[in-house]
Amino acid sequence: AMASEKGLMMATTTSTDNTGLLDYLMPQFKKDTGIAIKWTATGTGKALKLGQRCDVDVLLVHAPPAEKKYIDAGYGKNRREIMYNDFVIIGPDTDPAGIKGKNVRDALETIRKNKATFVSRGDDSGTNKKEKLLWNATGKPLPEKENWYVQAGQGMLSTINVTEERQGYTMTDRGTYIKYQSQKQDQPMLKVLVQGDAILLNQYSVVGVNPKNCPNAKYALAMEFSDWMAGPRAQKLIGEFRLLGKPLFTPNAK
Amino acid sequence: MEFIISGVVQAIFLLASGDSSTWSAVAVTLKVSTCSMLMSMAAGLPCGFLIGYFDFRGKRALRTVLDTMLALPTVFIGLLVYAFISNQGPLGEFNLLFSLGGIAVGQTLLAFPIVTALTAVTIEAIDPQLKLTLISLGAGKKNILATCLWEVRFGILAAAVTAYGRVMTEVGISMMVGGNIKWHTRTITTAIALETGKGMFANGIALGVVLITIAFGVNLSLSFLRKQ
Amino acid sequence: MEFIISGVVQAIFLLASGDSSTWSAVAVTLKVSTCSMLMSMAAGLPCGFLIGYFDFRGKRALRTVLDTMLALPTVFIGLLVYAFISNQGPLGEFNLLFSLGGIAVGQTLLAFPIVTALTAVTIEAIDPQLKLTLISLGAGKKNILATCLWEVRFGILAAAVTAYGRVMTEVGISMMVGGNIKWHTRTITTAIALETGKGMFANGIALGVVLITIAFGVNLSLSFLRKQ
Amino acid sequence: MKSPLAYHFNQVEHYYGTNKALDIKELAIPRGSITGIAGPNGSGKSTLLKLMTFAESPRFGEILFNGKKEHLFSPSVRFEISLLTQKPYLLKRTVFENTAYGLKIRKNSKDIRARVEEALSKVGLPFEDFAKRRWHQLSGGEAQRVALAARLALHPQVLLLDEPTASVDAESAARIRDASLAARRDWGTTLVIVSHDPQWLNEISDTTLHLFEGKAVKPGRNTMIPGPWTTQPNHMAFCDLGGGQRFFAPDPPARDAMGLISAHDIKLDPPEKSREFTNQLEGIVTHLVLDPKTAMVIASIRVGDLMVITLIDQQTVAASGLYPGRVVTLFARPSAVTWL
Amino acid sequence: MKSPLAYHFNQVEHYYGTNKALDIKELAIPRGSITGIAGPNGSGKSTLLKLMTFAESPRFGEILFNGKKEHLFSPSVRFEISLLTQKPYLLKRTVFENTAYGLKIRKNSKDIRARVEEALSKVGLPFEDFAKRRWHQLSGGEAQRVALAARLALHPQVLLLDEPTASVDAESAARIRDASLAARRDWGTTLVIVSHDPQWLNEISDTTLHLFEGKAVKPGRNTMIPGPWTTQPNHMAFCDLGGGQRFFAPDPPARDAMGLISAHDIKLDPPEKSREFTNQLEGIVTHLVLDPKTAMVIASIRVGDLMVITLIDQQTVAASGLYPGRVVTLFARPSAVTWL
Ligand SMILES: Nc1ncnc2c1ncn2[C@@H]1O[C@H](COP(=O)(O)OP(=O)(O)OP(=O)(O)O)[C@@H](O)[C@H]1O
Ligand SMILES: Nc1ncnc2c1ncn2[C@@H]1O[C@H](COP(=O)(O)OP(=O)(O)OP(=O)(O)O)[C@@H](O)[C@H]1O
Ligand SMILES: [Mg+2]
Ligand SMILES: [Mg+2]
Repeated sequence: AMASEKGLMMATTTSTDNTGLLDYLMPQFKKDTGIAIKWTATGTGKALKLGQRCDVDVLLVHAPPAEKKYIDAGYGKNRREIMYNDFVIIGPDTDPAGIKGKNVRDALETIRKNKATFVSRGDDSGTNKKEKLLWNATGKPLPEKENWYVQAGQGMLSTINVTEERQGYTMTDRGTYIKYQSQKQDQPMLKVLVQGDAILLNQYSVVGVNPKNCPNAKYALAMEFSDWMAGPRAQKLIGEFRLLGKPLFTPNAK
Repeated sequence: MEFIISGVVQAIFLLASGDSSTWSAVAVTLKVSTCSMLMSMAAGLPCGFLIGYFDFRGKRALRTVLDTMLALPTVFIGLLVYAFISNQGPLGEFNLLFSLGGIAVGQTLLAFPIVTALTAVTIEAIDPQLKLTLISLGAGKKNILATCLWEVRFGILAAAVTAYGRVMTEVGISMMVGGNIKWHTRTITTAIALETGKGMFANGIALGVVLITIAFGVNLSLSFLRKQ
Repeated sequence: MEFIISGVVQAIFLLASGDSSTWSAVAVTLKVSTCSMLMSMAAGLPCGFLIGYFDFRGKRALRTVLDTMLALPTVFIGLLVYAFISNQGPLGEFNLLFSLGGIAVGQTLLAFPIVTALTAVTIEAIDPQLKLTLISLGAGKKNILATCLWEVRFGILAAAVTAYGRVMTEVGISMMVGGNIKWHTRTITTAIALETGKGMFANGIALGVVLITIAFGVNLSLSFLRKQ
Repeated sequence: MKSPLAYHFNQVEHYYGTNKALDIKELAIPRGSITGIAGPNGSGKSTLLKLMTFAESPRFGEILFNGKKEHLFSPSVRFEISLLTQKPYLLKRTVFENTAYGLKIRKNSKDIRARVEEALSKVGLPFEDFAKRRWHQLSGGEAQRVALAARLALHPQVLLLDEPTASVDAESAARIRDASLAARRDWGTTLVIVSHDPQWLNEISDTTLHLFEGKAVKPGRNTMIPGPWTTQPNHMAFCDLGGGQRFFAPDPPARDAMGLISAHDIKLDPPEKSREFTNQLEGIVTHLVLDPKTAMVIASIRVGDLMVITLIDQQTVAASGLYPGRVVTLFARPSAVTWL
Repeated sequence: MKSPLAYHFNQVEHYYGTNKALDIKELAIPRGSITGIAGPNGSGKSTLLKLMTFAESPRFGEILFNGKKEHLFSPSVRFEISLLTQKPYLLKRTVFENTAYGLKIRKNSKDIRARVEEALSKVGLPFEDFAKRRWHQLSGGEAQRVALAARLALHPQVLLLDEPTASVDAESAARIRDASLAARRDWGTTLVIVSHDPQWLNEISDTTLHLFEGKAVKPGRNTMIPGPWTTQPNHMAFCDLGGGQRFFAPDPPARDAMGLISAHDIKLDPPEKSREFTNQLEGIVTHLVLDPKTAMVIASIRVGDLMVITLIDQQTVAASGLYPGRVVTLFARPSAVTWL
């Protein structure tokens, strides 16, 4: 990737960057290790692709099944779980379909039955992958072509905006929801209706780029990064990170 | 490299097989860009003509402003339009957000300065004799407008084609105002952005080739206008 | 609506306070766009001149291809350039990926057809007498090129300004090739895209205003060229 | 009741920037007349015609058309006044479309083809050969004539022609003359024609207005004596004509004043004895041209560097055995000189 | 050794599309000569000049310049041949810059100002008044003269002028004549000049080439009789001249053939008795013009619609009491007619 000696190039998902976590964390990493890290924030799909094509050295992503496939294909190596936050299903306060308090499976069933508007990111991002997983867990096919199933093909916040305009439901990561909430001066039109299900966990991991696939990749530095992220100092910092006063990520490195 | 080749192959496949989501995006792109080109030409040609034909105080300043408008980022235009047509905006009741109409409005704003600025400079380059010639043959104001534009039709065509290229390829407005909603407001360019974001580079290339094929078709059918 | 106002206020603040990340993006934008404009003008003016000045077989076909190239989506160009300069691409060893040079290459590809097509149509509109006049005054090939371009300098200026607007505002190439890396390859437009993606619409507007201010400054300093 | 005057100029002045291009105290052009406009380059001829189309307004003064103040785009101006500009512009279309343009604007679409054919034949361009040619497939003179045909096709009330015969061959010049005369006869057209060919202009026009530096020179045939004038103590100034000859005139207003002397004041025979001093000039006859209207002979006589013009009747030419190449002596009273 | 011929045309034909515009079997233009080119509109004059600049190559045949085959951009063509086009184009700059353009290209930068001043004064434009004007601030004739000045400033070896006096006043026309003669005298320039003003052209040129439909007409002063010809059983055809007069000629090649008769073959006195039939035509003298070079008088006589040209010496004019307006009888042998 980059020419500099101790430079590390990372591809990450937009959520880590958009929440400001990296801007908070990375100067510390530099200070501790002397490694200059640069990152490009993209969709999970593109991030994985950049790693597969050896354009970056390390990934910070949140799509465990895709990551596993990726490693099995020989593109990635040494996946390490770092932290998680969770997904929630949000919808209008009035909750026309009546999903509030239900578990994920029932909630989605209810939406499907009522043909209530559901906005999907539809961009194959980590979040989108998770959402598709949830639909699959209901045992019925993805409502790809249903009129009420809106595929926005955009980032999370834009998708929430679409949902608000359409008075529909959507699934979002909590970080973005907090941002949305604060933008609406804590009086958001969309409220959290479903949360806390184990299936809603959103696991972030660091994956190294496999040096077998990419001999030029700085695997050693990538591992240094991975170690640091999993280390006590970074874990503590992650735990302390607040967005608008609310904790966002729960460190869970083993 | 390999994804370019597979992208091109796939483009042929997409077009030939009549892949419905691709064709939906093609239809949306054509609908919206046609609409916004018509609107921006209808407004831009007369404005450009007036600026190019007449000398007036502040003309140079106006030209500078117009040239600056050529550098309006599409996301910016998208945000502006969004501000007006979102539910909380002053034009919220027209339900333009996430609709083709909304995108067309934004793209019109995008194309208008291009059409206007290029028309103005083309009209300005007209032989000063033409003005007096037309008057002396009895041309009225509308005749003068029409004949001048026709005299420089190649320049106008270039303005239109440039604006069309801009409109066809923009992402910011379609994304922000249209919302990239599959089957509804997903254009080819937002689809390319989406595929690329997913890491499906070959798909992106394929859709790009589709777009270029359309543009080529449009330009081919315009090229008869270029006959001397 | 309210975010527009707060965006404008913030823009003034950003520019006045010398916000370092903003100024970094401004510097990147100026560097890259200047570089790509210089390259595309250097290549596009002579090409446009040749196409406009001479009559040759296949001219109309070439023009159609050129017009089609005006409709190359920036993401598509970004993908193409990426394919060549990524580590697995044929030019991987030049380390152009995620660098300003890579962006400049892509933007040059973007601006070149605009400069060429508009130059060609402007040159074509030149009074056919000019050709013979220049020859009869002893102009050589280079003199003819230079004098013809100077004769239609307003048209050339318009071509340059249009291309500049396109280059300044493009996102696809900067994003794909540059990677939107803060302090390094983040341009104003990719920053706008980022802020907008985060839902920070006011920030997006603010950066848009910054970009427009720069464009205005550039155009203002060019507007003296428009003096008759 | 329509005014008998097509145009009436009243204290008209026109400027380009600060440069006065035209200064006409009064000018009356009757309907159905043919007015020739002559004068050196830059004397304001084209400017005068432009003002007559109302495409521009004079900085000062007023121009009445048919007795009324008029403005551009008023129907009587638009459809009735047609100007052939000095450098005619052809639309980027065929010859037919160029000629038919004004007719189409007038929604006068039934006999367009016949009118175009008529107009083209008037300027000597066969319809079959030329109608389908494109604007750039014409020689200089052909283009000029197409432009004229486009005006003739309109049958306008007023036809303003700015050098219609420049770069046109002699045969076509004659055709253009005939077409102009026919326009007056058949449609009652008022014509104003600028030309640098004095003979051609004289053949065609009822009167000729001579312009000089934007001002109208007194009508009739005049010889211009450009100075510079050397003033003598006796209030008599002289201008060197070259070849040792001098032309004397009293009190020039300026060193570079332009003196004017009418052709009638140049005599071939010595005047009867008078106390007044007389210029006596030797020259060579270079042209003898018949003025078909007055049946007088216009003689151009080269005196030094100056071309002196005088009018002689045919009998006198015959009697005095004048022929081109003959050396003659001319007489002129200094007091006959007027100043511009 | 340089060829004594500036130009040599050999079987040159040039076409626009399928339309033959020029067909010159042979043409030799000596160095330092002044060649006039005359002919009706569309006869190929401008085409001829364009070929002489080598800006275009003739479809067939070859043109030698100074004895050599040449091509555009070869230095001897580029810097030595200068053409004033028929519709001169001024660069969008000042008069000074227009005039200096060619000099600057020649990197001849030390005395540019002096050269420009000289050139402008040669065409009668005072440097102070005009140098700083912009291209559009000129009258038609002034623009024409600026364009000429730009060519004169170059002191070229060959100067091709396409209607330099169109829309130029009489005084300037005289100036342009003088400048052309001076160019030959001072710089040895070869000039080729197209003009529709036969008198002006005659005054200036050594020989005049008459073109008609792209072909060179036999040199000298000729009257053209355009037909149509009505053939009679006795092989004698006639052309109606109007006013009941007919011109007879034997065997026209076509109904519309153009007949030519030299001025020398038109006589004022009846020929001695001969068996040959003689055309006898009645006409009115309209112009008597002195040819300064031969000191002969060129008489134009209107016969019906035809202008017949004949050359008479001064004595005869004086003796036979010829004057403009007089009715005369002309005689011409039918066999003197040649066909184009
Ligand atoms: N656009 C202009 N700007 C400034 N001066 C001008 C402009 N047009 C004409 N002039 C000047 O005004 C005067 C009159 O010009 P005009 O064209 O009427 O002359 P003209 O009599 O038609 O001459 P010509 O015989 O050369 O056509 C000239 O001195 C000319 O230089
Ligand atoms: N570009 C062209 N395409 C087709 N035909 C042309 C073109 N230019 C000239 N012609 C034709 O070629 C012939 C010769 O043209 P040319 O310009 O040489 O005539 P010319 O003798 O200069 O006439 P003029 O006195 O009107 O200037 C004419 O019949 C003209 O119509
Ligand atoms: Mg004029
Ligand atoms: Mg010509």
